[in-house]
Amino acid sequence: MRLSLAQRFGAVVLAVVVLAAVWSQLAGFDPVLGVAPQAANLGPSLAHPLGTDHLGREVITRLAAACGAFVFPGLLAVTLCGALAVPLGALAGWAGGSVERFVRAMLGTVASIPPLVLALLLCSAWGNSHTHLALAAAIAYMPTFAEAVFARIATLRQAEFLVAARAYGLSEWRIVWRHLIVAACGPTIARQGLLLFSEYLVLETTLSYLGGFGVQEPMPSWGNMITFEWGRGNLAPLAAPVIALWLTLLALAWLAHGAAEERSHV
Amino acid sequence: MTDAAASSGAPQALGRALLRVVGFALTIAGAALLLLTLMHAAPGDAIDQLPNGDALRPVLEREWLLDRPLWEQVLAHFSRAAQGDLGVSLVVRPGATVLEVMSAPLLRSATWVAASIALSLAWGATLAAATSRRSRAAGRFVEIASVPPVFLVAHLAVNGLNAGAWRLMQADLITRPSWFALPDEASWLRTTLAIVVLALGSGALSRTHLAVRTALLELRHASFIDAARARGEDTRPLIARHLIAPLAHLTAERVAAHVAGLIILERVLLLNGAGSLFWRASLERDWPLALGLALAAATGVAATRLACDGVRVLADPREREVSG
Amino acid sequence: MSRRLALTALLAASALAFAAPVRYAEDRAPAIVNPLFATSMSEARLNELVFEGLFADDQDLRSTPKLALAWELAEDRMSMRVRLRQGVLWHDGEPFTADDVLFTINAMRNPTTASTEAGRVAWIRSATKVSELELDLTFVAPEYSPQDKLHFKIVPAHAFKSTAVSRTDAFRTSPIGTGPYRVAKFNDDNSISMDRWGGYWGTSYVDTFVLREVADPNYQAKLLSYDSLESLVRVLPRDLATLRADRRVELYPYQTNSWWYIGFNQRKANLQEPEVRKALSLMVDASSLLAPIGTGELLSGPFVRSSPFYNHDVPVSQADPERAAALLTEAGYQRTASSWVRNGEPLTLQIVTQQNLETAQDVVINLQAQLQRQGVEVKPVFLTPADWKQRVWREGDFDLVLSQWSFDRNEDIYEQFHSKGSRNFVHFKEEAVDTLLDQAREAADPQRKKALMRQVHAHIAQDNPMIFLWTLDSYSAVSTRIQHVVIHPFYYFTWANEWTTN
Amino acid sequence: MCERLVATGLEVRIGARQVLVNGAIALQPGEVVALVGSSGSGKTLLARSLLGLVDLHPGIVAGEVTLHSAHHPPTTWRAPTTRAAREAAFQPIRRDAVGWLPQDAQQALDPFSTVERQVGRAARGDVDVDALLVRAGFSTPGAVRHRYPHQLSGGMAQRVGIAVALARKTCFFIADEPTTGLDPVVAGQVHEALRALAEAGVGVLWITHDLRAVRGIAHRVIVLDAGHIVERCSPDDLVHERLASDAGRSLLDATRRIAGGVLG
Repeated sequence: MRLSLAQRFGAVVLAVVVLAAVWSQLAGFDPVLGVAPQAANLGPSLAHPLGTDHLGREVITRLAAACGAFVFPGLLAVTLCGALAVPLGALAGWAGGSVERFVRAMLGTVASIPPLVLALLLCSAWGNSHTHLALAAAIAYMPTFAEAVFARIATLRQAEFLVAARAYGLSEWRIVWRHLIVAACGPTIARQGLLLFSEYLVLETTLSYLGGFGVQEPMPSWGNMITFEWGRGNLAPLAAPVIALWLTLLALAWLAHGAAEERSHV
Repeated sequence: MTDAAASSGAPQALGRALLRVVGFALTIAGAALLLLTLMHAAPGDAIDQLPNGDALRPVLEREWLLDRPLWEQVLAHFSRAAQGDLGVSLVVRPGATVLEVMSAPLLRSATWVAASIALSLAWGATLAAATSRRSRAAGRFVEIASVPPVFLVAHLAVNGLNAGAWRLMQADLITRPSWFALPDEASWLRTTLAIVVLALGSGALSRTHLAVRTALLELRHASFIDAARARGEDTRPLIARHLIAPLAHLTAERVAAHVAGLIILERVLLLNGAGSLFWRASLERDWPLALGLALAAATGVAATRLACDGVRVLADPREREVSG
Repeated sequence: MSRRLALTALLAASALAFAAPVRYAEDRAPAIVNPLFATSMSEARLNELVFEGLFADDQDLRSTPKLALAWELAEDRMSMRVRLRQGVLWHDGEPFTADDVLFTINAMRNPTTASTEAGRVAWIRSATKVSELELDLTFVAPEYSPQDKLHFKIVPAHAFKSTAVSRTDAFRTSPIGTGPYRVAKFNDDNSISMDRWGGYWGTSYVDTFVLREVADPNYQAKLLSYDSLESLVRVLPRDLATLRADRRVELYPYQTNSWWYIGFNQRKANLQEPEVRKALSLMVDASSLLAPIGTGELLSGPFVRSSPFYNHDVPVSQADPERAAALLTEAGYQRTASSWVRNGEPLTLQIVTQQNLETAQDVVINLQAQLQRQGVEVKPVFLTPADWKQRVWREGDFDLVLSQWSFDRNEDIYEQFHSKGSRNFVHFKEEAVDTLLDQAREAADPQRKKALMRQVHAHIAQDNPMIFLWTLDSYSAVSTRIQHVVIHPFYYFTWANEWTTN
Repeated sequence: MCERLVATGLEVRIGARQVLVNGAIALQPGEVVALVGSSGSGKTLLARSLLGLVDLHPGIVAGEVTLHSAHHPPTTWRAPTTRAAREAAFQPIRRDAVGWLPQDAQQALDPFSTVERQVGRAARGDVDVDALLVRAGFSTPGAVRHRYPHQLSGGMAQRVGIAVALARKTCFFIADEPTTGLDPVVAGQVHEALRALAEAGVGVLWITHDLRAVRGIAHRVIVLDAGHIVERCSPDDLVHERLASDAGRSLLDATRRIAGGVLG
């Protein structure tokens, strides 16, 4: 699978982000340690690669630790959503007729609720936590994910090689699983997973930026770093999260785009 | 093919339109049930979350039937909502009915969402037309430019504009613009900024640009466009006519994202629409109001999708033939 | 008649000169404008413009007559007669009479109203009307200066159907008061405009006050410098420097009688031991916690330094790591490389504070760094208002709590430190303090009350249920276009009728 | 009235590959020219070049197309030019002079409008749609007038294409394999319509595989092979296999094998 330049860039950035998240989890990053008021607002230097923020905390370690705020809940959201959407999409795509209409009507109902609305309601009623946010994102994004899987399977339903497989007496579900979902839908599932992950990143940083929900100080998030460092006259701790967010979203977009083109060769 | 095939289309189309409207009503009912179930299934003591919970505990316990099983609570709440009684706001406007509190802001927000979708479609279409013949580089640039999320674009826009204008005012180059900082009356330019940012942020522009570009490429190679060109006709109106269906489909797809984007924008730009009201209701656990607004958002999205389906069927006769 | 016309013409002309409104920012616009249900500070400030009490503070913070004109206290100090001011009109033109005062007292006492201000009339046994502008009050216990307790706002009787007023009564959207400003409009951008009331019995100059809701406090300071606001009620410490440097803005102290503390939860075994509490107190260097968030006065007890009850003989405790370590070893802790351990358990404490108290986060973060360096691990938890009520008030599920108390002019700390106090969530119990507090509550003579309270201060400092931190110098910023600005330390707008705009 | 449409020295390239060399053709009113050749020989490309409808890269690199008409001076286009210049130059030729019926007639009709509207729009003025439909071979025009293209069969779509051409009253008409996929009866009707066009004075360029039908209808035959015009002959020469070029002869052998004899 020859990766285009854009995809290679995407893969590298994503790898760095996931590594940073894992590192901060393993090293047991303590968001509060490293507070040194006397070292506040230092510019980037050898000792402090990205400078320090208004409480003297190291910007680069907080930037890396902030990846934990969306990588693990993002993965949870993707798996949750995939676990719901792929079977539903496959069922609708394969069964067709009234089953398809019922499943898609149900999906249409969930799709009418924008993700941010569901996320806010859930965090407000259930309490503001990563798992609730991931659950809300999984439910809200499930229709899009399922529709993509449905579309892919519906087009392949008549494909000859499936008719032949049926002729050989392969059981229905083995066909659907081995041929359809694994082989044909692989790229679609990868693409939707990447899109949902990037949607979760936007959701988390937005809520953390606006405050009240999402990640609260002193836990770091690219969103709340922007809020708390804005207007304090120090550029580095502000530019770092903005650029990190921009690059990661771009990486995810190009990877997802790449996954789509992949499908067109199949 | 007898003549009957064409004329019998009318009652069949009406039947299908009715089916779609019923579908629309079911969608909203489904969305309401989903939201109510999620709210009532919330772990922990709901009333305690309210800032003035203790004062309202007796009233709320009776009203929300908290002692009864989950499905009974949901059904009771749902039947009340079905008759249009969305309850009373608890914290934001205590005592006022939810309908009363949310109607004016909803109207404002609806116009902003519609304007931002129209702008993003127009923007995407013109960009796609301009770049369709050029190489992929242009598409790549649009993709990079429209990646940053709405809150970031809005934050940079509003703070940049204010700081810039303030510097100009200090140097007496301009008088105080009407939209500056926190205008006393609603400034139309401020809402335009919101609409522009909404049409740009969170990948809106790049998704629209991509969708329109693919539709355009398909159309350009369609042989009826070729034939029209061979007849020396101006193909632009024909292409525009055939872009209606894909644009309608795109609107149906993008409306939910624009509603979500508007909630963030109203919060960042201090605009007084349903979005900031919803945010405040969620933050202060004013659940009847939050639920009412969420339901209104779902209804808006479902209604837009219904309208888009209608446009697609009207525009494309082939859609009328397809059953269901 | 012609002289009166000339006067109004003059007033009208002068009004034009002061056309510019005074726009002030609040984090959240009040949901209810009804003094019977005032809960938040933004509501208390707004009520100050719209309503009046029988008495109010003068600029030396002594009670002076407002709606009342004169009063006589009975010999046995068990009752008093109040004569009301003449010619006072409600904003809807109705005359102000004794009925309104009676109605307000009965409404506050009516259980169905469940008014949040009921406590302010608990000391009144009965109120009877003598004539249109005279009434008699009898007290539950002898009172020495009842006028200090008659500052609660009076509402018009004719605006309500009965004394059982509901929270959602329509009055809240069209409030009627006797104050210098009338609520003109609830604008749809959550701002409230209050116009000058022509029929006000006293003088007032500013034409309009507008309450603007700006949820983000960081943005409020920006708006002031952008001339979108004229007054910022509370300036965040981080913005003090920039606003102090801004020539077009003047800073006025606005203390709100509040002080910060770190409370020890005495339900927890180790925090019941005085040595452990003393050791922890000695580890904390209050001045270096205060530095990053602003300036203020360090305290040694539960009163602001300017309060008559503050005992200046009790010194502020200084950080003393060696003595703290000695105390901990005395209590049976051994110092390992990274922490203090007693029978296998390291000394780790959970400190809770409120999420929406921004400066609290900086304090907690600094505190944790300080204690971590001395081997005590501290885990901060930032609670939403709902969780705060659940964990702190009801369950007592915390080790340390960082918060602040704000008091009105009576500075009544009974609820916080008496063992039966409703706000004593640090579970502090000390007989001596209980008896002193009971005596102080009954003490009618102000001098005796002052002496008793100073003893309470000394005792509490000794028992150390809390580390008393500081009163934070907090300021309000007002544009220099507004003159004669005088700000009440708690109610802010008490003397707003003397402000002028040039 | 226009007199002749002449193309000389046309050369078309895709990248470096030459797909049409020395394409030369002249259409006169009332004459049917049959263009035959194996598939991929460049027949459609030559026809499209007459209308400047070649969007390949680099496309038409050499050659000239000229329209001679009685009243005003001839309009010519000489390669190579920019896309915009080409579009402008061919505008009069496309609008007034040449009608075109592409291979898949059904796809060439606007899916969103009815037959009546499409024919009416082509006529640019009021016209008797039924009469045109009859001339194009429909026995009951009323049945098809309100239909949408996706409700027409292949044959019906071809005939609607012809009706559109008739409506435009152009001097020349290019039909690109109008009878592929049609049963013989319907194909016959389409051929009849072409002859009617020629008799009405229209110069027809007819691209076809149906060598047997050429005899009754075409006045001249041009044989194309791999982008080169290899033969210009009369229909009789084709029928009696009197072809000079071996490429032409191999085309005949191939057709005989499939169709069981050219003359059958």
